[in-house]
Amino acid sequence: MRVGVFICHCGSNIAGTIDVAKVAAETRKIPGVAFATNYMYTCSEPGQKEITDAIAREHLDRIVVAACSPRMHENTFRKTIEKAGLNRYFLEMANIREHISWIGLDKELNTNKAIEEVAMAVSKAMQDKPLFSSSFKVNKRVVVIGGGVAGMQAALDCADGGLEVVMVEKSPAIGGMMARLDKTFPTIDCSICILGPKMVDVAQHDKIKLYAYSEIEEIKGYVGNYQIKIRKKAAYVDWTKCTGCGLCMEKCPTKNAYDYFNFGAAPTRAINIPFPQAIPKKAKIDPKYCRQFTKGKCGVCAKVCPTGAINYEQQDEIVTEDVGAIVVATGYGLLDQERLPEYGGGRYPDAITGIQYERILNASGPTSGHIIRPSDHEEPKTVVFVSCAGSRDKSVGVPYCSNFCCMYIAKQAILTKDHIPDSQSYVFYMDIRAPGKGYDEFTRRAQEEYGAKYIRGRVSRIYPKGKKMIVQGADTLLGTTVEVEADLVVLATAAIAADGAPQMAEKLHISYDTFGFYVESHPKLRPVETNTSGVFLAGACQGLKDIPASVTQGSAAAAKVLSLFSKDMLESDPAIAQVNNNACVGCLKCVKTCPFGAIVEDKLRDGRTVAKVIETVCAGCGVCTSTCPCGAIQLQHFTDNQLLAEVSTICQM
Amino acid sequence: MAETKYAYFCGCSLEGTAKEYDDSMRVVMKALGAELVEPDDWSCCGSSPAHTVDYDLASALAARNLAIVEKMGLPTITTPCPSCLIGFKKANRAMANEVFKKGVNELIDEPYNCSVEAKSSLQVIYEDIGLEAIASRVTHILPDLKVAPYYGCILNRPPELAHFDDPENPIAMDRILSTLGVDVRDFVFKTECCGAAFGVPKRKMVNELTYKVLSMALDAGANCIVVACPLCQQNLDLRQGQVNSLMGSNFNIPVLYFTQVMGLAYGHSPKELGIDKIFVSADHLIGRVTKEEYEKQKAQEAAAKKAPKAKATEETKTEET
Amino acid sequence: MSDVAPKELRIVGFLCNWCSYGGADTAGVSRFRQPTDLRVIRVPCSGRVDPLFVVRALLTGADGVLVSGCHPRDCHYSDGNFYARRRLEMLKQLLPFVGIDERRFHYTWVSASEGQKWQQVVTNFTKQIHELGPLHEKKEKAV
Amino acid sequence: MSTEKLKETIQKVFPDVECVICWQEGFDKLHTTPLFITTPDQTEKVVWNPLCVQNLAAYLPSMKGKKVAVVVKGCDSRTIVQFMQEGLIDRNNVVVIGIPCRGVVSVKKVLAATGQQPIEDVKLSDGNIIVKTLKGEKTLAIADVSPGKCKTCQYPTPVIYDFLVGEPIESDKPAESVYDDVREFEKLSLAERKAYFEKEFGKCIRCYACRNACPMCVCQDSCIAETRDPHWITQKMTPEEKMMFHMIHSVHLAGRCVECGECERVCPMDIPVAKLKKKINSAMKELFDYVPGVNPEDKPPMYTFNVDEVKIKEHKL
Repeated sequence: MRVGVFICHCGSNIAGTIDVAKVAAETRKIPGVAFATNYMYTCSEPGQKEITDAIAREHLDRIVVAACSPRMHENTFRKTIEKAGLNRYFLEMANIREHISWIGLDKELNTNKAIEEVAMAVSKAMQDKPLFSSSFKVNKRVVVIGGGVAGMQAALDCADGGLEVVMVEKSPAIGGMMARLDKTFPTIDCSICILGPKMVDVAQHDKIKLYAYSEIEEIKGYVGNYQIKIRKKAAYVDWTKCTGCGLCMEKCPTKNAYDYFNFGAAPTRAINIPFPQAIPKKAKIDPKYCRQFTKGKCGVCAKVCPTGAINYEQQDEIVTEDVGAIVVATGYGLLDQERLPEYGGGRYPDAITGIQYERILNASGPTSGHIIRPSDHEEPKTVVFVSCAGSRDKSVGVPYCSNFCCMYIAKQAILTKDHIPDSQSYVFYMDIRAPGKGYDEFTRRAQEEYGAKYIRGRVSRIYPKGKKMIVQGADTLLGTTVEVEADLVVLATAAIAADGAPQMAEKLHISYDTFGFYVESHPKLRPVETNTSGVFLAGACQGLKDIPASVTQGSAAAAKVLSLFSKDMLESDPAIAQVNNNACVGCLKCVKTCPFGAIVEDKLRDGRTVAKVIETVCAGCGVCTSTCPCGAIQLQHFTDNQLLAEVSTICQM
Repeated sequence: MAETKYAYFCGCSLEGTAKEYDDSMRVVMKALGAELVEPDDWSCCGSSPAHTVDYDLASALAARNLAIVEKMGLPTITTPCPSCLIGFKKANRAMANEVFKKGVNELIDEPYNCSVEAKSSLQVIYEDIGLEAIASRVTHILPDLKVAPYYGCILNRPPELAHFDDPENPIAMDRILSTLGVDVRDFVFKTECCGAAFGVPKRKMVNELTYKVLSMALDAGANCIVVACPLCQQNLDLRQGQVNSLMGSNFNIPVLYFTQVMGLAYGHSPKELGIDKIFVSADHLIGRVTKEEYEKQKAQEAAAKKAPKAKATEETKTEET
Repeated sequence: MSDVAPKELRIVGFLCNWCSYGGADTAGVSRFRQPTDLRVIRVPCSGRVDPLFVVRALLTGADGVLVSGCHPRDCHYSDGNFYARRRLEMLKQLLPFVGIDERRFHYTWVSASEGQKWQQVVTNFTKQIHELGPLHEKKEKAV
Repeated sequence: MSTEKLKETIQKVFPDVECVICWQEGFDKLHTTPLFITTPDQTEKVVWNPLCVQNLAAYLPSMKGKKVAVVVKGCDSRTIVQFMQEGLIDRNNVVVIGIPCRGVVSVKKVLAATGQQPIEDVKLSDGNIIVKTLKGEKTLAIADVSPGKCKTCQYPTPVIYDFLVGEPIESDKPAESVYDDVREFEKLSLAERKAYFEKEFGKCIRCYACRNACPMCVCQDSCIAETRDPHWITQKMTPEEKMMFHMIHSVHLAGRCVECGECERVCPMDIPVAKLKKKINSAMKELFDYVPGVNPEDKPPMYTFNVDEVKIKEHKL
């Protein structure tokens, strides 16, 4: 066996704290190593040529590249050696950058560690077996989870690209957060006016199948062939009959139901259609409030419904959709006011959240666009906006910036002046974060044209005094404490991960960070992919972002899906479990432990029972290999012998 | 509730200016079946000027007392004084660091092994004893009291040290008092600084701060303030005259300890509870009726309201028979 | 390597590709300084780690072994780390029985985003192993 | 004497089984060996007494597919239950003839007590065993020469059977004392434990008798102690490799060892082979409240999991 080793300087990233020449020299002493060199940028084109040339010149049959993380460049170099005629699985990488040069300063120790990591890689490489991927058919349908603006964009782009799209939306209507907004910054464009048409497109597109008021129950399968169980929640209204006339809503005697669409800015009816432009425009009953469910008698809506659509006995329904890819666009949630006791924790009716204010501003909102304070329905003259209500505050567990509050506060300040010319807005801020096209100018307009008074400092306490709300805070520019007597206080409550985000991630087998936002496969270069192939991210579920950014990501995700589906067949990863029939004793413990049910019992001609791996289903986790007592089932490329080789290399050195 | 035993550290204030807090605390704890054992030869808790000038000394002072309790074999030390409490908690936390611990232990005769937990007496009553037990002892109702519970600045803060109640909107006293049947007002200045700490150097500021707290209490519709801290009590009570003269107000609002109110509800005499020791008299507010009477009155009022309805139901009954 | 031998001890780490290996990468990208003793073996999933690898390492020269996977419920292969948790816990209890200090073996969960946590794990575990000292008397090795 | 009852039962199970596995007298009076009978008339050779130590259930997996009857003591019956849990036998093809047992005799202990002399005769009478050798007769209380497993036996009556020979009997040993020896051993210091096993396993000649006798060692010829692919262990006779072999054996039996004691019975070097497995079993009881070979419905703990493990707490550094 002739192993070739290529040690990368990565400029000074590696060479700065590792003596790469010494590593190469030491590596040459390892039995089996036929060639070892170090090169400035191994991933560069000349760097890769160096490898292909060496393979030909030195007749190398196994390659070790000591460079950055295999999570970064393994594929790059696999392609390289394949070009040179080697099996792509004859490559091993030693991660001497992320795991050595970047975390230690002691050059001597680093160099020594590098030498050993290379030796490990060599010992594993010598155990590498050629692997050949088989190809399988792709189901060219995509499911989009979440019907917000990001999800809709992804769905529309995929559908226009000719794909069948299944959209699953948790709430009764699509549109997400954007549908709730009155205007959008920095153009003061009417939000629903620009979103409405998109919503209609989604509803009417013959390639988009919409499941509203539905949730993901279970996800099975793998890229190209996912089976998705969808729970259609009972609306207690037969949507095939409901015309959305709204008569039931008018007549419903229960007027105190919580309005999820308006974030409780005002109560709604127990049976309701979330908003006038709702798509689908169908009524649903909230059994938490409906008298038919709480008291067991009422039935008004059933009486008045002209099409007899009401059905109190309706049950959840489970449907299954087969798709080849998944776009996750589950959006974000908002911090509960209760978490901000110093701001009243939701006890004071006149300290409301930004989104509630948005609904109040909105012509189709609970106050038909008239700004009035919830407590006494009077028009507020002094409105105080508190940015970072929870954001950038470790004590409430939100150390990060919520991204869009600075901008929508400026917008709301402007709108307030528009609605009530003789009003005065105050904005408490930490820093104004307006790094977008036309954004900073916008926040300036709020101050200069619309006279919003910006006070740099945090608010320490908000409390009612008579009819006023007293906002107590600091002005860090003047270095004094300030108190503002307000009629209405608007809190830019921190944006957080959508509730149930972790559970969704677990269904999808993608990772999420400590705050519940989904982790992309590379923060810079693979921002919409996840580490689970076939699952893509769009919008705020990956990290808080405003509308244009969400739309962009929606399209990006769609592009990824389209390119994935540009081939009819996908190549399977051959690094999967393989059974050695001679060694297998048929105890079938592997069948018990396989997380994917990828192993089945098989009878050989001689009547012996053995385990058999279903190649397309096996995901390559290796649980079976560590279950099998006799090592008969081996996860290819991570076989016992390969790992043992690494272990003994470390332990013997 | 089972008999429980606590090391009880009253601290210097409760031996002097806040004697009535100590008295009422002991009375109430006794009534609630909690045994308080005073450590022999206890000394300054360290929250005194010590903690502003010398961290090791402050911790040593606290540790000395904790060490005594440790030796007594009691797991918990309780103190009514939030200042002492923070002193102990700080010491415990700082001494988690072995190096620091060693340094401190060198300063005191008996080494301290950080096995004693410090709890405010309020926490003991609220959490260990619990509202149920608190309610069960009530014999009298105080119908005239409208209280604004004032927690002060350090009883629940900093949260990572205090580990008790909500740092911004604490409710322990609110719940206890309403359990006694007292009318508790929603008081937003519960934790607002009353300035006591600056009583000497910054009189003007203190007066403004105190003024705010007092007026906010009145705005809340309260006719008295209930506290759990000797310094708060002293400041809010004694300073009213001064505030009035400087701010042109005319406050005359009694400031009671929550234990005094509890004592009254448990039927103890104002004398035992040292009600006479506070400056702004509360005598006009502490009229009491026995629980039974009170319930009778309530029942009658209710009956008066229900009367006609009741008749109706009677009729239907007769029909049935 | 005799010149560094006294400074370093042998620590073997089994890291799952999707979470902990990524976490270690994140730590590297963020330049979180760590001791150099650890040698990393990349496995697809903590469920791939046969307890016997740990035993093998400890018997043949390792002074400490670290296994790290995705947080429970967040396994890339959905259940792998659930099996790992049981197997490794079993081993954790068995080792001291045969006279191997259980502190020489640690298993934990670090996600791809937890670079900081990874730094702490490596630093603290290395510290722990150094406190315990070498498990094997240094044999003469020809390099 | 229940031997007669046993014979009757065995005759009963014919003809619907192909074979009955039971005991017969061995090369001397002290030893018994397995007897496989295929017709009712062969029953006269059958014996049942405290010398019937061997766990006959161990033969079942190798006879999978055949309809067989097997005679088991309480301890042996756990093997059958474990086989069922792991799907290694087809219960419908096995007729279990259970025999309540008050404890058996450890041949090793008897030979030790009689100075390793050739056995001329053995008599068994009310709880005693009288052994005749050239050096004369010696009477030993069976309780004194019974193997360790009998001293804490919780299942004197088989946990599973189709026929029971004799009346069921209750265990008179306290359940909580089963793992006393484990706890006792754990009182030793790490160093002492290390030394102990270095000494004991140091004696190992890697004959694999313990493995071959173990009813749960399913791998048979594929045992990784002897394969190169995977190459877990070399053939070197070093302490490390010996230790490695016994760790492999124990880890592979984690949550599966039914404590039948065969491994120790057959060990030519008197190594306490079962000690590690017993430790793991105590851990399994502790962590998952699992006892191997008791309830056919149970799942072996290493082949299943709970999303929230109540007893497994995260380890801090």
